[in-house]
Amino acid sequence: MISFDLERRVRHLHERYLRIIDDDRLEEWPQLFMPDGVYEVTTRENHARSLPLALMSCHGRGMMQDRVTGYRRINVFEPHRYHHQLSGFESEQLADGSVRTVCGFLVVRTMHTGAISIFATGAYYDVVAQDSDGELRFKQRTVITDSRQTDTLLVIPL
Amino acid sequence: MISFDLERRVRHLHERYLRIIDDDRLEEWPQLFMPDGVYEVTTRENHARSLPLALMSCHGRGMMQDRVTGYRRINVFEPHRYHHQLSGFESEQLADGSVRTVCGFLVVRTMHTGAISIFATGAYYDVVAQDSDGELRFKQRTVITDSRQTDTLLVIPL
Amino acid sequence: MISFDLERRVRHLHERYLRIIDDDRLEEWPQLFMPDGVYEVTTRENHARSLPLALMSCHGRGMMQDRVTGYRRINVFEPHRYHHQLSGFESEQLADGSVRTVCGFLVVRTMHTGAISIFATGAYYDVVAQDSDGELRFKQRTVITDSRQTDTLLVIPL
Amino acid sequence: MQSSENINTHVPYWLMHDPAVYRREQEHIFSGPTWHYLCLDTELPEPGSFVTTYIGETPVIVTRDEQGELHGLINRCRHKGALVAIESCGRTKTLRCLYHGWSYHLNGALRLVPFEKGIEGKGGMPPDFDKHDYGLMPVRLANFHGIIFGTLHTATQDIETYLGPDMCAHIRRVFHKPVVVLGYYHQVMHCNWKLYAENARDSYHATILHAFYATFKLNRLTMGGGLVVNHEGWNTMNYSIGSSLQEGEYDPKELRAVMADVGLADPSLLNHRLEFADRITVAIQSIFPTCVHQQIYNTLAMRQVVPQGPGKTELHWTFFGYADDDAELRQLRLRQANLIGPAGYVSMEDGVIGELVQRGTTGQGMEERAVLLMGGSKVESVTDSRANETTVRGFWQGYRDLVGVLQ
Amino acid sequence: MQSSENINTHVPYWLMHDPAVYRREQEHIFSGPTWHYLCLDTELPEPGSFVTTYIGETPVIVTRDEQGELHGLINRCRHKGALVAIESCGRTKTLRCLYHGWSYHLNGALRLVPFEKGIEGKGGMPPDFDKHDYGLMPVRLANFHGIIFGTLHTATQDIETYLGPDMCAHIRRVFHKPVVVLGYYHQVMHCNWKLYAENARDSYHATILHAFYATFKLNRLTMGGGLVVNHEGWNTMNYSIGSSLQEGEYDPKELRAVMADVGLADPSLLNHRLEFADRITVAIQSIFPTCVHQQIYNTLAMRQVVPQGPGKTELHWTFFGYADDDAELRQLRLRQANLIGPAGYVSMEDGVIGELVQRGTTGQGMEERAVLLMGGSKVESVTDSRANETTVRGFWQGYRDLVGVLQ
Amino acid sequence: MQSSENINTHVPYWLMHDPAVYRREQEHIFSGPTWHYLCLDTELPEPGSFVTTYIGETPVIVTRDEQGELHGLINRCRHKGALVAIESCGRTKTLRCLYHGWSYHLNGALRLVPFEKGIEGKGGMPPDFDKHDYGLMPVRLANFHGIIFGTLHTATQDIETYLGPDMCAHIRRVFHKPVVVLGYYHQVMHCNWKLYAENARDSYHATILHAFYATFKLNRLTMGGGLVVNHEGWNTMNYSIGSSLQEGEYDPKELRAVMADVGLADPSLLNHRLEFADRITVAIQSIFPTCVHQQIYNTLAMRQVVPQGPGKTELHWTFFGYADDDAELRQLRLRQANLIGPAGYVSMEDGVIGELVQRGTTGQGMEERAVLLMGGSKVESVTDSRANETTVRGFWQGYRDLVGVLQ
Ligand code: FES
Ligand code: FES
Ligand code: FES
Ligand SMILES: [Fe+3]
Ligand SMILES: [Fe+3]
Ligand SMILES: [Fe+3]
Repeated sequence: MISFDLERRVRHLHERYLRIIDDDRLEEWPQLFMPDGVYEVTTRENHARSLPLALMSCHGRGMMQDRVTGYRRINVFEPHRYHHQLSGFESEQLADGSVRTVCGFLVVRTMHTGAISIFATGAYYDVVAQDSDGELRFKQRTVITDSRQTDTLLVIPL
Repeated sequence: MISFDLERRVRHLHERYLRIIDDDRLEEWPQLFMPDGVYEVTTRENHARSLPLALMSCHGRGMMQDRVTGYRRINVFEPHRYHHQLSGFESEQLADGSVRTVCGFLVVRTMHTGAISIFATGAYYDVVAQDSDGELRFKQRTVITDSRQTDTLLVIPL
Repeated sequence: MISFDLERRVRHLHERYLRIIDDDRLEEWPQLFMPDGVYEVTTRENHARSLPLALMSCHGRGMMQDRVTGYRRINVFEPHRYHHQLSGFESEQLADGSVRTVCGFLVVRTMHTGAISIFATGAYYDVVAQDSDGELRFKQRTVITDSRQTDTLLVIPL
Repeated sequence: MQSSENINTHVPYWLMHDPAVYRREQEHIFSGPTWHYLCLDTELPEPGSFVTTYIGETPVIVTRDEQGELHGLINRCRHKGALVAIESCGRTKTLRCLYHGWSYHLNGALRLVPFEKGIEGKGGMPPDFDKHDYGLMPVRLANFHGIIFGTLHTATQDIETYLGPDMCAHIRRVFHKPVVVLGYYHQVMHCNWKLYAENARDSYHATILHAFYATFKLNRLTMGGGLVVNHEGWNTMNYSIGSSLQEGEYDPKELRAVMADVGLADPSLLNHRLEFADRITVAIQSIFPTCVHQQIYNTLAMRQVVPQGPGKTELHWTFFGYADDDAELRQLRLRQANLIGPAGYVSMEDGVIGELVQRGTTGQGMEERAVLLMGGSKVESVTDSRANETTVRGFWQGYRDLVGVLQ
Repeated sequence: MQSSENINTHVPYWLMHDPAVYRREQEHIFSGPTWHYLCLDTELPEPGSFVTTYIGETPVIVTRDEQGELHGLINRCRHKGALVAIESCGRTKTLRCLYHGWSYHLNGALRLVPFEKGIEGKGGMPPDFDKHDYGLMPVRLANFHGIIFGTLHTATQDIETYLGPDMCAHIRRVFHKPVVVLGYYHQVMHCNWKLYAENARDSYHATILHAFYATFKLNRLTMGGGLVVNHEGWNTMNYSIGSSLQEGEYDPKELRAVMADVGLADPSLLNHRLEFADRITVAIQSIFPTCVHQQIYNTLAMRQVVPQGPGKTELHWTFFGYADDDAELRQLRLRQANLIGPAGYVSMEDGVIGELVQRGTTGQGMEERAVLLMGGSKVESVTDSRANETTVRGFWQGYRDLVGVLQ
Repeated sequence: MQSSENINTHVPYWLMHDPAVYRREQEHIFSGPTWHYLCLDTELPEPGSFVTTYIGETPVIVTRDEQGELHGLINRCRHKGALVAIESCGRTKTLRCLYHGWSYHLNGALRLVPFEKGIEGKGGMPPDFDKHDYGLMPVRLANFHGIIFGTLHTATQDIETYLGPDMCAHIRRVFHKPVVVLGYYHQVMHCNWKLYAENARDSYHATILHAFYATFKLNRLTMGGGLVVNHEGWNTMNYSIGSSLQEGEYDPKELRAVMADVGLADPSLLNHRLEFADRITVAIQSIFPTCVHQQIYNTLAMRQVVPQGPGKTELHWTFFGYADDDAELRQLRLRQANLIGPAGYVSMEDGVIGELVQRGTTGQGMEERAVLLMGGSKVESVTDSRANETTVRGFWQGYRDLVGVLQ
C-alpha cells in the first residue's frame, strides 16, 4: 500500500480527470498524461482473449489532441455528455517510484434529448508518475470496459 | 486546494447529506443548511441558457421544511426512494473562509414495485461554511442535472 | 466518529471487498470475514416488515465457501459480472472496539452478451473488527437492497 | 357495450393501450386538420433562428428567414429521411443534412445537392430532377399573438375560427404585451397522451388530487369561476376568480388534504400579485389536441403534449413572464415556480395520475369504460358550477370528429 | 405442421412470442373460468387489512371488512380507471381514489362521490346516477384452507371441483394448521409466462438442470415418488418420497453435476426435519394456470406467476412456516431458504432457463414446435416413473380447453 | 403513391418501422435463399471448437468436429427449444442442453436423451422415438476462402453463383493467405437493419458524412474508383484507387468538413502501406443481405448485421490481419483501428445516422418515401463515377425479389 499522502494525490488526479471530462473541458485532458503517455480503451472480451484491438489508442499527447480535435471540429454525432463515478481504488508502488493503480469506473451518458443510460462500466488500469514539474501524470491509462458493446458510438474518451 | 482536514469534514458533510436522504430521514435535511441557506435544483439546459427557472428553489430553512411537509403530508405519489453516489470532488477556499466545492452525483430511484432506474446525474455546486455551533453547513447548494427531463415527478430533493 | 486512521482502514476493506468481487476473485471473498462471520442479503421489503427471510444467508466461512462452490462448480447461469460503486459511508465505534458502519452500494451487472443493467442498489450494514492476525474483517455484513425484485437470479454475492 | 353516441361520456379504456389506434391517431389527429403549439415567437429572436419540435411523432422545424419571416418545415430530409436539424434550437444560415449534405434554405427550399451534376458530368441526379420538387415539406404556421401554431393538414381552419372567440380572447388577455421565456421543464409520463389531455381539461380533479390547494385554501371548486368550451368542445378553459371560503355541500373532511394542523413554515410562497383586471387567479386553457396554456397565480406557461407510443408521453413546459416585469414580480413568478412543473406543489400529481390510470386499465379493463357524467352528457360552457366534466367530454367530441367512433 | 390433436405433445413456439396470442390469453385464460392464487388468509389479519395483487394483468385488491369478511375487487376506479389501492398491502377504513376522491367501502360499494350533487345544486352527477351501479367490480373469492383464490369469471367451478380430489388433499396436508409468512421474493424472468408454468410442472428437468440436487444426491428422478394430475391435467403435482441411492439406467456420468470431488464445507445446509407422515420430502403442486405451491424439505412457499407482456414474467414467492414452529424448525426453514428463490441452490436456474428458451425460439423457431413425448402422449397420473412429461402436457390441455387450438 | 416498379428508387419509410414487415423479413429474407456471414474459418482452430452467432434472429452454432469438418446448426434444442450453446465461442466434446440434458454430437446428431428408456423401463420416450429425427437442425455452410457463410434455406444457390464473379474475385484478393483475428467490436444502433444495409452500400455519403475523409483529403468521391454490382444488385462493392487532388465540380466549401486550419497533431495516424497491386486503398463489399467486408487502408474487417427488432440492430465487427504480418504492418493495422469501428474517425457517424433516419421518418413520414435517383434508376456496375446510388438500389432489388413489393 502506498503512503497516505501519495494515495491522496493519486485520487485527486483521478477526480480531476473525471471533472475535466464531465465538465466538457476536454482540451485539458491530454495534459493529465505524460508527453509520451499512452491511453487505450478496449473491452474485457478482447483483453481476456489477448486480442490487441482497441476502440481508441493514443500513443502520446499528439494523438490525444487529435481525439479532441475530432470531437470538437470534425466528427458528427448527437450532443451528449458523460457522468463518471469511481470506486474500488487499489494501488502499489513500483520499483521506479511510479504507482500502479486500478480503479473501477461507471459512465452514465445523457443525450441532449434528455435520455439517460449507463454507457459503460469497467476499470482504469493506470501507471502514474511524477512529472518534471512535480505534477502527477498518467504514464499509462488502460480503460477496460465490462461490456463488449458500444451504444451508437464512442467519441468522448472514457 | 483546501487543507486535508477541512476536505475530510466537507466530504463527511456530503456523505451525511446522502445518508439523510437515502435513509429517508428528510426531517434532518434542512438542518444541513445555514438558516438562510439556499437550495436550488435546475437543469443544465436552463443553466446553459442562463434561464432562471428552477425545478425546486428554497430560500431559507422554512421553504425546505415546507418541501418536507409536502413530501410527508400533502403531495401524492407512488412510494419510492433514492440511492446516491458521489464522485469528482473539487474544492477551493474563498476569501471569507467558506469553501466552494463541486461534486458529481448519481441518483438511482427504486419504486415500491421494485422498478429501478437512473433518475438523475449531475453535480452539486456548493458553498459550505462553519456555522456558529462549529458545524459545517451549506450556505448554498445548487443542483444541476445533466438531463433536461424529469421522469414522472420530483418530490424528494436530490 | 472513528479515528481517521481506522476510517481509512475500514474504507480500504470496503474497496478490497469490491475489487475481489468485481475482479471475479471470489475465492478470496470468505477471507474478508471472521471465521464465524455472518453474511446476509435481504430486501428492504422483508426488512421493513421484520420478516426474517433472506435471499442468501451464510453463517460462517464454510457457508460462504459453499456459495463460491455453487458459483464455480454447480449452479448454471449465463456468464455475467458485477461492477460496484460505494458512497455514503458512516461509522461508529462500538464498546468492544469493533466498528459499526453503513455504506451505500450500487451494483451494475453486465452480461456476456454486452447487456448492461442496474442490478441492485442498497446499503451494507457492517460490523468490522480486528482479527487475531491484525487484519480488519467483517463480523457481520448485512446487505439490504432497495428493490424487492431480483432480475433473473442472484448467484454472485452482492 | 355502449352505443356509438356516447363515446363522450363512456370512453373505452383499450383506446389507451392499442398500438393500431395509436397509429391511427397519428394519421387522423396529428396529420389531420388540427393546430399544434410549436413555440413562441420570442424564441426565434433573429434571422437564422430555428427551433425544433414535434407534431405528434412528426419532427418539425420552425425557422426565421433573412426577411424575418417564420417558416414551418417537417424535419426530414427529402433525400433519405434523416433529421435535418438535431439541436433543440440555434442559429444557422442554411439547414444542411449530415448524411449526404443536401442543403436547404431557411424557407425549406432545396438549395444544393452535392454532386447533383455528377462528377465530370457522370452520375448525379437525372436531367428531370428539379430541386423545386424537393424542398422540406411545409408545416402551415399561424402566429397568434406570439404563439406559433402549426398544422400538417391543408384544410385546417384559420386559427381564429379554430380556436373560437373565447379562446382567442383569453390568449389576447395574456399575450397583450411582449413575453420572455424564463425556462423549460421536460417531463416524462408513463401513460397514453390522451390521459394527460383529459387531465389538463379536468376541473373535477384539481382541488382533490392536488391536496395542496385545499390544504391552503388556495383554489377550490367552490370558488367563483367557470368552464368555457369553444369549437364544439375541442377547446376549453377552466378558470377561478378570486377566492371564497364557503365549502359548498361537499364535506371538507372528505378532502384528505384538509389538515388543520398543516401549515407552511414560509408562507411567502403564497404571495402573489393580481395581474389581470378580471381577477382570474387560475386559468387552464386547452387547445385541441395537445396545447395547454396556463396561468396559476403569477406563473405563466405553455405546455405541449408529445406522444411517444401508446404508453409514454412527454410534456414540454415553457415558462414565461413579461419583458417589462419589475424585479419583484419576476421573483414572484420564479418563487411560485415551486407550485408547478414536475416538482410543483399543485401539479406534480399530474405526472403520475395518468400512469395510475394506464396501469389500472390493463387486462380486464380493456373491456371497460370510463364514465364522464358529471354535469350530464352535454358539451357546453358552464358558469354556474365547475362540478362538471363538460370540458373532458369536449376532448372526446374532438377525438370522435377526427378518429371516428371506436367501440 | 402438426394436426390440432397434439398441441399437448407438440407446442408451437410462436405462442411464446406473439402479442395477439398474449392479449387473447388475457381474455380467455385470465378473465376466463380459472382460479388464481391471490394471497394467504393470514396476510389479512384484521378488519381493514388489504392486499393488492394481479390476475394476469388485471390489478386486484383483497380486503377484510369490518365484519371480518374477505372481499375481492378489481383495483380500478369505476370513474376513470385509476388504481384505487397503490401499496402492496396495508390497513384502511375506506378505499379512496386519488384522482377525484371517489371513495369505496371495504366491500367495494361506492360510498361517496365528491360533488355528486354539484355545488349548490348545480352540476354534479345526473339524477339517475345510482352509486349502487358503481361499486368496484367484484372478484369472486374462495378461501381454501387459508389460501385465497380469485376468479374474474362468473361460471368458474367451485374451488374443490376445480382443484380435484388429490390437489385438495395435498393442500389440506400442508395447510392443516395456522401458517405464518416469513418473507417474500420477487423475481423477474425474461420469458413468456407459459414457459415458467411448464417449468414448474416439469419433473424431467429438476434433477438435471438443478445440478445441486444430483451433486449431493438430494433428490433424483429415480427416487420414489409420482406425478398426479387432476381436472384433465389442469392441475398437477410432482413429489418425491424419502431417498434412494440406486441410479437407474441413466448413466450418472451424464449428469454434469455429479462431481465426486465437490463437497459442502458446511453440510448443515442439508439438515432437514421430516414434517409429514407420508415421508414426502419434495412436492411441487401447480394449479392452472398460475399458482404453484411448493414443499422442498422444510421450505414451504406459494409462487404466483404474473405475466407482463409476451417476453416478461414476474414470479412472486411467499415463504411461510407454521405459527407453532419451534425455534430449531424455524431456523431450518430459514437456512434452507438458501436452496430456493432467486438465489436458491436448487431453483436459481429456473430464473434463466425460460429466457434461454425465449431466445432460442425466435426467428426460424417461430415455425417449429417443442416435443413433449416423454412417457407418451397421454395426460394422466403416473406413479411408476417420473420420467414422464404428463404434467406438462396437462398444462397444454388446459390451455387448449380455454384458448382453443392455435397452430 | 408510387407504382410497384420503383421500390428501388422510392423506398417507403414505413418499412423501417412496421413490426409485421419485420417478421415477414425474418421468414422471407433470413430464413430464405440467402447466404449469411457466420464467422471465419480461423476462429475454429481445432476439433471441438465452436462459435455461436445469428442469421437474423435465429441463433446458430458453427462447430468443428473430430474429423476437422465444419457444421452449421440451429442453436435450439430439439426437445423444448432452449439455446444449447450459450458462450460466444469455446471448445467442447458435445453440445449438451442445460434444461434436460439432451446431448448432441458436434455434427448435431442427437447422442443421448436422459431417461430415454425411462426408469426401470417405465416412462421415457415412446418406442417409435428415433434419435435420428431429433438432431439439431442443420444450417448449410459454405467455406469460401476462409469465410464461413450459412443459409437456412435448402434452395439457396451455391456460394459462387450467389456472390457473382467480381465478388468472388475481390474476396480471393483479400483472403489469398491465412488471416488472424486481431479483435472484435460490437455496436448497437437504434435503427432498422435495412438502414445500415443501405449505409454500407452507399458511396454517396462516405466523403460527406465522414468529414474526416475530406478534412484530410484521404478519400473523396472524385478519386478513381468504381461501383460494382453482381447478382442483379444483391451484392455490391465500392472501391477507391490511390488518391487524387482534383475536386470535381462539387464546391468543396460545401463540405462542412474542409477546414483549412484543422490538422493532425500526430499525422502518423495516416501512415499506411500499399498492400495490394491494384492500388485500391478503400473497398467496401456488401453481400446481400447482412454481410459487409471492408478494406480501409490497412484495416481489414468483416461486419455482420444482426437485426433485433424494427428499431434496433447490432453490428458485429471482426478485425483481422494476416498471419505473416511483420511487426510494423501489424502496428499500422492497430493504429489505423482508430479510423474504424464505434470510435472510428471515419466510421463513428454510421453508428448514429441510421437512428437519425429512424427518428426522422416516424409520424407523417410513414406515408413518405426515400428518393434514390442519383445516377438514374438502373441497377448496374458503374466505373465512370461514384456519384451514383446504384448499389443502394441494388439492395432494394434483392429485397423486392424476396419480400415482394410492399407499397
Ligand atoms: S438523407 Fe439527407 S442528404 Fe441524404
Ligand atoms: S378516477 Fe377515481 S375518482 Fe376519478
Ligand atoms: S430443452 Fe433441451 S433438453 Fe429439454
Ligand atoms: Fe392537475
Ligand atoms: Fe426447476
Ligand atoms: Fe459510412
